[in-house]
Amino acid sequence: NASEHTFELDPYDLHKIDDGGPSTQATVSSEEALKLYEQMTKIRRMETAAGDLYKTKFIRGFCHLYTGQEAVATGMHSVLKKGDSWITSYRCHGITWLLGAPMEAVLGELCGRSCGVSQGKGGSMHMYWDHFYGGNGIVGAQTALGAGLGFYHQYKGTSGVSITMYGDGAANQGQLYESFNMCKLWDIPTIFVCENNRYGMGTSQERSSASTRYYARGDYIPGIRVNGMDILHVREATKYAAEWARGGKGPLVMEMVTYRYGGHSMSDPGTSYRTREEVKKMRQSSDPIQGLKNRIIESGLGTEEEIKAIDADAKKEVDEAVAVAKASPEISAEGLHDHVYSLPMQKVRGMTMHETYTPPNYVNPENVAY
Amino acid sequence: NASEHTFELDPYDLHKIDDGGPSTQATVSSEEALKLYEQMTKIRRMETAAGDLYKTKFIRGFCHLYTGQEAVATGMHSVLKKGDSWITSYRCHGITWLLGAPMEAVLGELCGRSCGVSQGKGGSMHMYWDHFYGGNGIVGAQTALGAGLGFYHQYKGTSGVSITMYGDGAANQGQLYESFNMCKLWDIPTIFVCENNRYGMGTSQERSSASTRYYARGDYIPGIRVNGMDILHVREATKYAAEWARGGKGPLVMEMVTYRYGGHSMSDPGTSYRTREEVKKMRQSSDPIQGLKNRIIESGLGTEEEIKAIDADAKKEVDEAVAVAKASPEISAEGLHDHVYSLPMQKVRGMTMHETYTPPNYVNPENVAY
Amino acid sequence: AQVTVRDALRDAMAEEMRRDSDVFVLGEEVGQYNGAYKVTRGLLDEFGPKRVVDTPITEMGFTGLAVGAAMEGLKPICEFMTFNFAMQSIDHIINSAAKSHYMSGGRLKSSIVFRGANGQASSVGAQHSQCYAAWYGHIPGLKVLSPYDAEDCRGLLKAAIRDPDPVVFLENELLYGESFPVSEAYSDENFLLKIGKAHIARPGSDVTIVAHSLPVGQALEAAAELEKEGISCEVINLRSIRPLDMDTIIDSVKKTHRIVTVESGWCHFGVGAEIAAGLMESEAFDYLDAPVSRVASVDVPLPYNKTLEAMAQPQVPGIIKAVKGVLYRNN
Amino acid sequence: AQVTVRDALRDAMAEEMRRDSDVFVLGEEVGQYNGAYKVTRGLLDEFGPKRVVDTPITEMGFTGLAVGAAMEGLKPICEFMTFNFAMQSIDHIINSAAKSHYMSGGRLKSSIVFRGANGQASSVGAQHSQCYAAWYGHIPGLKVLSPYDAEDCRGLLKAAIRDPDPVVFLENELLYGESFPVSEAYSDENFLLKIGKAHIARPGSDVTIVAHSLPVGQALEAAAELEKEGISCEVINLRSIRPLDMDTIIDSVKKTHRIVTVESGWCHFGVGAEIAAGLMESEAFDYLDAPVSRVASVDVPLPYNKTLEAMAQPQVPGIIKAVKGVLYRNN
Ligand SMILES: Cc1ncc(C[n+]2csc(CCOP(=O)(O)OP(=O)(O)O)c2C)c(N)n1
Ligand SMILES: Cc1ncc(C[n+]2csc(CCOP(=O)(O)OP(=O)(O)O)c2C)c(N)n1
Ligand SMILES: [Mg+2]
Ligand SMILES: [Mg+2]
Repeated sequence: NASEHTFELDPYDLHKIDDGGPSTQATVSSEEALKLYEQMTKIRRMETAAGDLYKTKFIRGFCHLYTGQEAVATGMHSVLKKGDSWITSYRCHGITWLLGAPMEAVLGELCGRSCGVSQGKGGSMHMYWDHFYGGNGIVGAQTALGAGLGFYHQYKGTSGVSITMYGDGAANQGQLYESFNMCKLWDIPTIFVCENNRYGMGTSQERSSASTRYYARGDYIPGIRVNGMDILHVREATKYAAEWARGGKGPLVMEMVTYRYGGHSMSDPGTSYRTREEVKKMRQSSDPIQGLKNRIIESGLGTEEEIKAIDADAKKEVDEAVAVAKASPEISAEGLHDHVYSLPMQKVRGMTMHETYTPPNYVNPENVAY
Repeated sequence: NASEHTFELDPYDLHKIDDGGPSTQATVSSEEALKLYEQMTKIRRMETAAGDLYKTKFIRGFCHLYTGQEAVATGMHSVLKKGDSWITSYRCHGITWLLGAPMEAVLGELCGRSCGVSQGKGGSMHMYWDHFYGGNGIVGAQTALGAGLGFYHQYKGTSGVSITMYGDGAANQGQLYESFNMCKLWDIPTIFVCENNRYGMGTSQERSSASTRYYARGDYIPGIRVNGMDILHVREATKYAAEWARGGKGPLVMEMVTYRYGGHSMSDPGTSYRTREEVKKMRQSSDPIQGLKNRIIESGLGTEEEIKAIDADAKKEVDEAVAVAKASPEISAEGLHDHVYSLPMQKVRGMTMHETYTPPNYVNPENVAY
Repeated sequence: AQVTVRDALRDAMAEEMRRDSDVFVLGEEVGQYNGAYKVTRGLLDEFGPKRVVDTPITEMGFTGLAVGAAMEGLKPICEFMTFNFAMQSIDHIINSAAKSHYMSGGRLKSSIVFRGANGQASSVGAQHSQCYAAWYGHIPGLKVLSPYDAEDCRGLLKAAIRDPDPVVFLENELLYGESFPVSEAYSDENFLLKIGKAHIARPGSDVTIVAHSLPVGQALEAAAELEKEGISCEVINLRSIRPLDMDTIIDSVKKTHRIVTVESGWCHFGVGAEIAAGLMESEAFDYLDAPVSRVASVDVPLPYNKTLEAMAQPQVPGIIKAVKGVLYRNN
Repeated sequence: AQVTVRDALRDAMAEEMRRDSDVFVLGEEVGQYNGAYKVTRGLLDEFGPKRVVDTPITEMGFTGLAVGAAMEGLKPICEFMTFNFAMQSIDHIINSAAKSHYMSGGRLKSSIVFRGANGQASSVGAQHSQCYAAWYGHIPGLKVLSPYDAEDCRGLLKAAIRDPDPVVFLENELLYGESFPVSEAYSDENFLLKIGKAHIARPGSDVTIVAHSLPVGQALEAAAELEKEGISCEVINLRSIRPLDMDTIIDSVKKTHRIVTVESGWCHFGVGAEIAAGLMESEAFDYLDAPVSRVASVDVPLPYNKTLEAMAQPQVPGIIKAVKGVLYRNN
């Protein structure tokens, strides 16, 4: 294998950036490239498994897959640091895994099992991990929370940044603009990442947004439009953004132009507001995994055999995780009353006055000491 | 008197407007000029009277005066049409009067009397009149309501527009950006008017806003920065904006650069966050009333005597209105239970179960017919 | 005939839109997508995009827009995909809509309906399943409805749209697909139910069960079960949370002497609390042979896990137990 | 010694900020302006702009920011100029703060205090005077405090800041300037009051009056008046709305057999409703010689006019009348 290769990337659309923006050359080692391929592949397989588990009713309620968008989180993750904070919407399964949660903990959560990241109490939309704050069901709420994550890093003087992800639909929510304003005013290291997959549920970007230049919607905040289907494009842009924010220059907006292959959630066929051709075309011409694979092979960073081995490994890991998740028990009934409070000083009223439950770590108010 | 005169105005700062923007020549007749002078003078006198009534405890609670900002509403009003809808914040006394409410109804409301526009039930922040929707106590709430007023005109196919006013502090509220987006997306005839008086309560524009180019904060919406201390500047800009919106071109933002002479409300001395010199300087160099007066005299549109007569007349009208307001009774106790609903089908519970009141137009649910 | 709740709601809107050109619908996905839960199916086709308005995902903005349009004279039906999202815009519902008629001494009116799915849903977790009945019920200036079956939905939604005041209309997602028998009168274009009147869904003599929304069905099931054991339950479907029809409840209690309230919201400061307090204040107090028993969701955010989710919410066996409790018939 | 509520709150914050560098204050006008109601006076001078953060007027944004910062480990004190404005950000208080610990199976924590003026104020009209005690009290995951005097404010605010869970801290503007006597223990830097415990502000034997916030003072005044007529009132200052200390109320009622609740919020679905319902469910039910009587604001948005404003809210004579009512001593 070639030990590394330098790829020429498409230029970026820039807003209020005058130093040329991210590099349009990406140098990647063989190891890095294969790792990126592996991560994207595993996310995709995991989401496919989630889709199957949904159809067989192991997963219930909402379930929003990340299929098609893998390059965004994977590319960003590969150049960010441990200790950086992340937050996103309900479309969070892949990210939870990328940030360190075991695959069975992600799938287990989807199945509502005790091995789940939230012990099965959160579900598809509510996954968390170290420095990962979900998994939010309220469209746009994560943007202000993400500003707060950045505030933390500034307050504590860490060199960390906040990665605050939201969709093209969420991009119109007022609190995003409130967050933009505070972050810029106080130079908070929050990187706003708009994953523009063209639709917010069944509404196309043109029908929801007076300006679809999401990278410029920060107005006074610099922005970059990135090809979110090209993981190297994402990587270079993220390097640039992270350096910007870590360097005390304040917030930055990255629009990741991407696409979701499936419906909005498992209950949406995803075909009433876009054509099957459009989906097919995107899959064929722009797939981030296929794209990276081609580059790996063409550049000699890896071989077909290595790719196949990764594919097989991914299948195996996902299958195993599915088995673990399915075999995991649900948490016990006492779990119902646990975690209402971190310091519960109130018993939990049950369905009627006759049932009152004492949470595991209950402390009588009289005995609370701080 | 000269029958009319053409004044040369300062250029406008424009955002996304490429037809040159508002005219920088303003032709005004003698009658018009004197009328504008009269209206601004009356508003100022009325607000001074309100301040006095506050000090003598006829007015209670909050009371936000418009002193210094008269040219904004007066200038806009002079070129808008009957049937156009208006909405603003709590800084609403002058506007209520301009839009047709008798002066004693404004002062009466401030004093909580039955002659008040809201029968004394609203108070300083809650005044309304035909096509005037207040008078809003929640900073920023009027911006979305104002989008709805514009929506009405579009829906009904009137040629009316919505005048939606908000402060530099309110300019950061998220719902403004949500309103911008909807109005632009649907070409709603709402003219957003940011009265930038440099402070939101005790916070200067620089401390609250990452961009103080409020006329450009609509991003994809065209904007004009206007000297809000020059009533002719306001007038020409408003003519332009109204034509724009009536012509189906959608929303527009006008930033009116102005100044409030007094504190934020009567309970704020208004001196801890700005210098006395600053206030003094603004009053001396930029006063809208004095400015118009000078122009009238210099251009021969009116004489010192005419001006004096107007001043005397204003004093008289305000004094009389104060007397009427003071003499007006409070509404009767039954008023407490009236107006909770337009169609009340519920009796009003009093302080205890023993007191239940029947609102004047109460209808037993059984007998409601639509 | 049988009609689903979904169709009842849709037809009510369509008819009122035909009747009054000032009535329009706005909300997320109400048009082209035919509604996230398909409640607005077909409306765009019939009425076009001017009257069936797909909004961006900006609850605060479009709620304010709707209230502003209402103040000028239109009659918006403002759909929330679910009422959970209306927390982002609750300021407009309360401060802009509910209080304005009063604050203006009667000058401002807003004839507007805020509607959408409220309360329990299936496996969607804590952020998507809150019941707002008690919150809205607290607010003077609002009328608050919580329908159960197809007749409720048709009759109350038509009344809500015609009503000159702001109405909060709390639907339930789990009921959208349920079919209910309807009377002959149902099809009348003026089939209106009275805002502020509860409905005796099943007469009985031993104990009163009061519920609203989905739990009405559970209460009826429980009543059917209990009948087998010779216990006769009177089931009251509240329909209206504000005004709250205490008279109907009081009359029932004077007859049965016992009462159980059922709600899917949380217990504390909930709907049952108001009913209990209202009963105490009434002449029914002297008739009560047992304290009011409140059945409500367990006092926790709703968990995703299916087993816990079921445990967290009122279920028929729990209602049966509560009924036996007020009859002192448990074990 | 006498201390004002304003100073008690300020000192509590200042001390906790000295004690823990992760504690900071943010809100509108909290810094340079020293607080709209001067509650944060001097904090900017002592702690600087990093820890005393003047925010733009964007409640939803800065509340979310505060919750996010809390999730990462800071301990924000998020001031709302008044709680009315927190309606714009209530989604973050409920969906982001209150529910997250549970939804994450214990993974997320947010130690955060939401504080500011709540309820009655003077002549500021309907949008600026709502009491949110019952709304927040409804929500599992929140702790909700409603202090009355200087000791309450100091002891409860310090506890709230140290508490690892989200706490809603409802102050009252009209009390800020009031002075109250304080005990010797008050000055201790660890002067903490128990969250979840009510306080018997005045012992008595004939009737119980339960109140929170400003109405506690009115209840005490009423009790003093009634004593002259030989009626001995036990006045309970709730202090905590969630957890609600029903035990203290129940014990009192078992002694007095009669109870009046007083709140400045609206009656329906209010604080008194929960107390009445809770009493019914308890052994105290059998001790009650009269139904619980709820004194609350008249069921209207608060009018500006001074006379009507006074009529709309609980007043001492009304409380006295209600007390006599439960004693069947009126006329
Ligand atoms: C405040 C709020 N409003 C509405 C919804 C319902 N909803 C969930 S996801 C969604 C679409 C969001 O689209 P986008 O932001 O583009 O993200 P994507 O799903 O494409 O990743 C909507 C409307 C919600 N969860 N929260
Ligand atoms: C949502 C909300 N937050 C805070 C307040 C308190 N408040 C009232 S006026 C004001 C300042 C507004 O400033 P600006 O928008 O510039 O208007 P101006 O008073 O200068 O006309 C604040 C913070 C409020 N009324 N509503
Ligand atoms: Mg999208
Ligand atoms: Mg201002």
